[in-house]
Amino acid sequence: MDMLTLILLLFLGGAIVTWLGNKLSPVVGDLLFLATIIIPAGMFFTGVTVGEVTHLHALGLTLTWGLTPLSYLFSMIVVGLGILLAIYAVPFMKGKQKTGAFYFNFTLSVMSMLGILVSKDWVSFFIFWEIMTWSSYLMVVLNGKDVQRVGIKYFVFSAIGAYAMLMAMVIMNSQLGSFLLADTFNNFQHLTTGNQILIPILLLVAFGVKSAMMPLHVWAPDAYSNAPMAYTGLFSGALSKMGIYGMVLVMVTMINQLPEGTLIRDIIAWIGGFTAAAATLWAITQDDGKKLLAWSSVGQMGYIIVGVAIGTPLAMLAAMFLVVVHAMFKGSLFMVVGAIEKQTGTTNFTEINGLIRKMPWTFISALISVIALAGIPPLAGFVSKWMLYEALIQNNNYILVILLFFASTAGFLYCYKFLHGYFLGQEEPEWAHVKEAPVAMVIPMVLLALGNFVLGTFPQLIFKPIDAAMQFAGYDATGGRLWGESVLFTEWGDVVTLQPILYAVLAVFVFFALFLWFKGTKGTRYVSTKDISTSGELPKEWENLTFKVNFMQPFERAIEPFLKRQIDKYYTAFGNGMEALFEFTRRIHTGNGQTYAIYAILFLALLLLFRVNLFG
Amino acid sequence: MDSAYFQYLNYAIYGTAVLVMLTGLYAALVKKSLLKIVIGLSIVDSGLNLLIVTLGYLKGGTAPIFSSGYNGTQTMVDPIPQALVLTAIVIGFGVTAVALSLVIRLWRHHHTLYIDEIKNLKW
Amino acid sequence: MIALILILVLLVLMIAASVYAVRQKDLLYAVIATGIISLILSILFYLLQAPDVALTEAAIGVALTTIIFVITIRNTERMEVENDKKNNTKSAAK
Amino acid sequence: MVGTPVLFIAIPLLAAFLIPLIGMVWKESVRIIPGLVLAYLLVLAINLLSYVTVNGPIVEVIAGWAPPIGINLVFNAFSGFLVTIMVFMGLLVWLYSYRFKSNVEYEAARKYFLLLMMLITGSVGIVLTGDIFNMFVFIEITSISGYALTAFYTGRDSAEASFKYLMMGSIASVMLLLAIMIIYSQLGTLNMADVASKMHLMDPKLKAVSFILFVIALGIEAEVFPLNGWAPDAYAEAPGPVGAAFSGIVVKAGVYALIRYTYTIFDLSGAFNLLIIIGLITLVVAEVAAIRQEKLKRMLAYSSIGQMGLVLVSFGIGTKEGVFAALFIMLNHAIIKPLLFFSGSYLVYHSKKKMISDVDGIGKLAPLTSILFTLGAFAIVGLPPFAGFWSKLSFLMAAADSNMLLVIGLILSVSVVELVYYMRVVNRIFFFKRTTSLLTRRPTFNAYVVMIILGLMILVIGFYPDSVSMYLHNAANSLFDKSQYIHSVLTATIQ
Amino acid sequence: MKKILVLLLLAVVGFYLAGTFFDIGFGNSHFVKNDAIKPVKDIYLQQTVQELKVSNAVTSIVVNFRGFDTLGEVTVLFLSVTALGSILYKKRHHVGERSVLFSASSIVTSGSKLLFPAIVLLGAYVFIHGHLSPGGGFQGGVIIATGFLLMLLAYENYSVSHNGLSIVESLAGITFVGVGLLGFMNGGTFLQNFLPTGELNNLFSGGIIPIIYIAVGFKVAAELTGVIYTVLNEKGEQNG
Repeated sequence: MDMLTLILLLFLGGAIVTWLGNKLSPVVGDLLFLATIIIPAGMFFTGVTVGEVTHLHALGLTLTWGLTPLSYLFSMIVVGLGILLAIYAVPFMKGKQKTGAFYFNFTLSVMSMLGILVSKDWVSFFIFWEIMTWSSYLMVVLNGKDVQRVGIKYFVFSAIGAYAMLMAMVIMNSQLGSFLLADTFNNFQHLTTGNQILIPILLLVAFGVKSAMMPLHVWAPDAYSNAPMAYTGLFSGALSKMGIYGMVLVMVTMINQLPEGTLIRDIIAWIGGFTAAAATLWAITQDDGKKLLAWSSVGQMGYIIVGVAIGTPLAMLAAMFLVVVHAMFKGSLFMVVGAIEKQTGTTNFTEINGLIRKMPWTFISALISVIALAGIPPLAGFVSKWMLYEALIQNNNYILVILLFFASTAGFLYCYKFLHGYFLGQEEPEWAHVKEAPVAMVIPMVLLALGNFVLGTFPQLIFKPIDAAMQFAGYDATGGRLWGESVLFTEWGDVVTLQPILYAVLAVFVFFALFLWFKGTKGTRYVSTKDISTSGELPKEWENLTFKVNFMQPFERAIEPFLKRQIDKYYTAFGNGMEALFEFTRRIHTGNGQTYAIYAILFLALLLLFRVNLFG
Repeated sequence: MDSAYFQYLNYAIYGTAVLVMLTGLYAALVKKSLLKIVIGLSIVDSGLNLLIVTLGYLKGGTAPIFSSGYNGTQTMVDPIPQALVLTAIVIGFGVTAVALSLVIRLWRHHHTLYIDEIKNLKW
Repeated sequence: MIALILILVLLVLMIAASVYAVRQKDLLYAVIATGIISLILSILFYLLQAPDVALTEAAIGVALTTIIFVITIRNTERMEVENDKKNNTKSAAK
Repeated sequence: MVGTPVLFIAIPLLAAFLIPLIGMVWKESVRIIPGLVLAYLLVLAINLLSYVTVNGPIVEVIAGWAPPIGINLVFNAFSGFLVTIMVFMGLLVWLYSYRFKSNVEYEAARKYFLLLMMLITGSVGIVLTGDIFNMFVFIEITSISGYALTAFYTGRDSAEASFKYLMMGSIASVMLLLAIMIIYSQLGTLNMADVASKMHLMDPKLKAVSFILFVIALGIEAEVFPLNGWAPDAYAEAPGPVGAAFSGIVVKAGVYALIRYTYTIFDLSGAFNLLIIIGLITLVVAEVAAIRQEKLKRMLAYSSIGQMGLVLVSFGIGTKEGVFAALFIMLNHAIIKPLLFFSGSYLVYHSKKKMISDVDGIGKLAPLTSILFTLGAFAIVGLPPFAGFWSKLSFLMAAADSNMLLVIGLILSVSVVELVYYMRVVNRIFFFKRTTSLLTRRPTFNAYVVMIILGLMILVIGFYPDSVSMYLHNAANSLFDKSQYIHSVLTATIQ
Repeated sequence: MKKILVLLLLAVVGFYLAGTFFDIGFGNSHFVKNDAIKPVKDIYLQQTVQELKVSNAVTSIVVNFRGFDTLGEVTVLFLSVTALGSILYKKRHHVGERSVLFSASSIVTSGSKLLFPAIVLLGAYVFIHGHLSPGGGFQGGVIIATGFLLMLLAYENYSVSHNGLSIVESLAGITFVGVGLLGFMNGGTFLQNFLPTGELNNLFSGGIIPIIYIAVGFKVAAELTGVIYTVLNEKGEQNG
């Protein structure tokens, strides 16, 4: 048995063993879980080399597995995030319900994502895609909060995507006689014109669902915020990237061969831009940290989609970079929210204040990641966004640049809201008991945050894999020409222009820290935030009078017409309409036996009448 | 009987059989009483049996019995449909008995044979 | 010739009996009409050179089917209900 | 070769006649003997199937008159495959219902197991027989046992369901006899192979009429849409194991008959389009009705009807791949749907109205049963890596090869609906708060055994589909090879 | 409204069915004209005399050529008895208390007592001579059953033992299948004749056919009696 199969089987068996062991005793479950994630991951890093290929046979089909440079990039994200979140998850899930199910689905998700990345034919691609779907679905509904709405919404959209992919792949198989990704991509011209339009659209729908592209994004915010925080990091960090992976494949192969390619690219790019902008606006209006982060991940996906869709070398580079970086900072941010939820029991801004002193490490990682998210130098987000703008300008998409720039500027608002909401402000007595999160939860998030810092300063650390990936994707990346196209980098990997920024920002930080240290909080006077007796009213205790209620009220009033029109409503209306139609249809079976007999005679009469048309 | 009449008989017998079947079917489809429905079904069976036996009849054929008065010449009617009808009659009786027992059961529970009131299972 | 006329008469009778059985509100009479149908049927079978079938039809159709129908009617109700005026009586019975 | 096909009919009948005698002296025998018989039949079926795969179909002559004179039984790769499934499922159903209801009186137990055995025997006979009228007799045997089993519980609704089933069933038998007699009057024979070989001599008008009558009659057995009003009631009101037997065994027999007439006996080109049309209508209406159900077993019943519609569509494609896919779907459905019925009827065991809402949060109380139900649900909607996926994939490939894009799109969108209602139930089982105060009944040991066997089969087929593909291929080929069927029957002699 | 629809449908169906059978024609089966078709019935008729030495062709078909159908048929009756039992099953049997159709006068009772043996004898004769003359197992069995029906109607507390009935029908059924299996054992096929077929129009002729038909006769008699008895014992609540 070769390495890949062994690794996947280890994940699979480990999932089941973990589930059983957790039934035995929680400690055993935890240990087994860590072992299940870390051992195959280590084997993956050490044992698997790019290019080796495995063949399996089923029903006369050949399943081909192997690692390409492109998928290697993504698989690094998956495995890295997987390990860190696994370490984080053990204390997070302690004392919670359904721990065994959590471990099971977590492992299966990691397994299926690796499977997607290594599969070289559509059948195994689809198999792992579906395993990923249902394992993540079980995660989404795990906490039992309005599962029928959120969970079913997620599953329906995923199913639509998956079945679109299934249809595309069977059509390709019947036309081209092969399920291999490579064959279907290379022989794409041999398809009929109709299929040449149909298949990319189907595939884009399939991948657009997973990557939360408008208007297929409605599942994402609810699903992200409903899943356990220890999983959401993986969910938005790695799992949604599978959509991006597929989209990259489609873009660089099929769309390139289409005469209408540029049109499709523009459409997708605009959709991505809108996704970014709208999701940012939504994120601003959220009062719950989970929801805020969820919307912001949708927005970030929008950026990546724009990059992928534009598809110039620089844009693709920016997209790839953002993929890696987004995994890092969004992972750590979700971990932060998870830690806060674990320690305080709520994630609502209006209830929590000033955890800065209580949870300093959490605060630091949150700070760094938020800065990265906002795209402020010297952190990694800045690099990617800069390159994206640059690529757009080179491509003369000025309007799109303006849109994205508006989006990221508005992004500052929710970034600030996030920081302020949890950490700043003065602390309430009810949070006096709050402690810093356990070490096992702190370390992964801090590591990820520092990762942002490092990548922002020394991007060349991940140039090599990205370079290989893009070379595989058909871009000429010899001698770092891609990087040369950006003014940020003079030539291959050397990042001189970034270090002054780094020093400057560091200086600002140090100064700020010293200021806090010396001036500190002396002279500030503490009043209860709920004391408005000065205005002569006595508050009732159930009124939440924190100033964070309606934090951004004027802004929200400004964008109200936009908020009113949310796509979710239309989908819901459609769903209800369908259910009503179904309800009407099933009344055909009136409980009366005679009616059924009449149906039979009716059917007979019809067949007899149309005998000639049927049988000639 | 000479063949002129056979044309009439052709229409008469087949027509009657089909008509009887349709009458029974009408009862089964329209009448509201469960018993009436069962009666209709048994009438359909009668018509069907007539149809089948008629199909087996041969012009001038004798009964398919090689009795002592049988010289090898005269033609016999087709015995197979008769055998099939034999089976069909017995099976029909069994089904009718089951149907009637079901009617009794339904009466026991509903105290009516009005079929529109026996619609607990719907949709 | 005689056989022909006999057959025609029997057919007419058969149709009449079936129509009567369907239209008759009193189920007992309807059942008897079905018995008559079976009787005519067995005679027809005999005329159609099928003595075995005639015997079976006579025995089963005329005797047994009729009798179990009668027993069932005895156990349930004799008159056919055409509209659900039985609703209230049913609720009374329950 | 050990034994011959006729034993599939003779042994159960002998046992059925013996049971009352033995039951007088040894009461437990009425439960045990049917099980022994079914076990023996399973062994027989496996032996014969392996024999057939090596050296060609077995044609058994009965009463010493070689076809087309006498009646004959045909055990080829196709019918043998189905018979093996049926007998296997029958054995599982017997094992499951061995102590399904505690404190059942002797009389009731005797009748139940007797009728169950005859139900399975009738279905097997439908599949095995090579004679049109004989098939009618077996259909009647199956139907009467079906009526009785549907009305087995002494509640009021079971009798109602059974009466509906009986009305449709008697209409079906009338149509069937009419069609048989039309064919006989034209071709002078009742043997399937003989009829098939002489079919070209038949007047096309009469041919079409008789085929239409066959479609109506067998469509009622195979639960084709406008004719399947009885099915949900019967499934829902019959005892749980019987519902499983209906969806796992009886429907298969009906579909087999329909397919046998379409493929082998008649040579009508339009028949395949008809199959596709009615299959699609059946599928859509059934799934659409299933999503709005409040009762668990009704939902399962509608979903099983929908699967049968899918099978008909797949047969209607008319290519060898289509037949392969259809058989694969039938196999999976025969494995999965009984699992759903078995576990489901324990999930709602103590509730009176068997509502879906009664399973809320039962996952904690009855974990193993719930997980098995979930496994079945995932498998039937075709999620990999479970059994249902491969059949769905092979069906889609077959449909795409004869590029029916609209059919593919329709079926995929319908299976989204299917997914929704199964997932709703799974959510209720695991992620809802327990609202009702109903007790849960712990399944008996043999029920556990049965359900776990089925679950393992789902996993095995899911991970290693080649384990069954050979039999499916042989079956598909033997259904397609019409001339070989006719030849093998008409040249049959007394072994 | 519904009636009109149904009448319309029935008109369509009837039109096509009647047309079909008018085409087939009466008194001359279609296949007789077509030479390419060699109808099976000719072989049956000729083999009936030559091989089986049975004078009643219908009997030979029902019992031998298509004996398998007959086996299924008696199974159907057997099943319908069982079905009746399980459908009308009640926890508490009130035996003897039976729905009385009419209170029989002494003439009827004594007359039926006289008639009963005659009827049973007639039935026995019919199914013993099934292979010679019209009639056979079914007819004889039905006649015997009518005899029991007569007794059941005449005497309110005349009861038939369930066990007796089930023993009889079981033995008869076992005989049928057993004879079939015997033919199977003797190197032949299921239900194949393995006895010497005597002379035509002779009581002891036709090999296994009389045996099977007698078994069928007993079985049918027992089953039909069982049906009537079960339905009679079902005393439903009278109306009002």
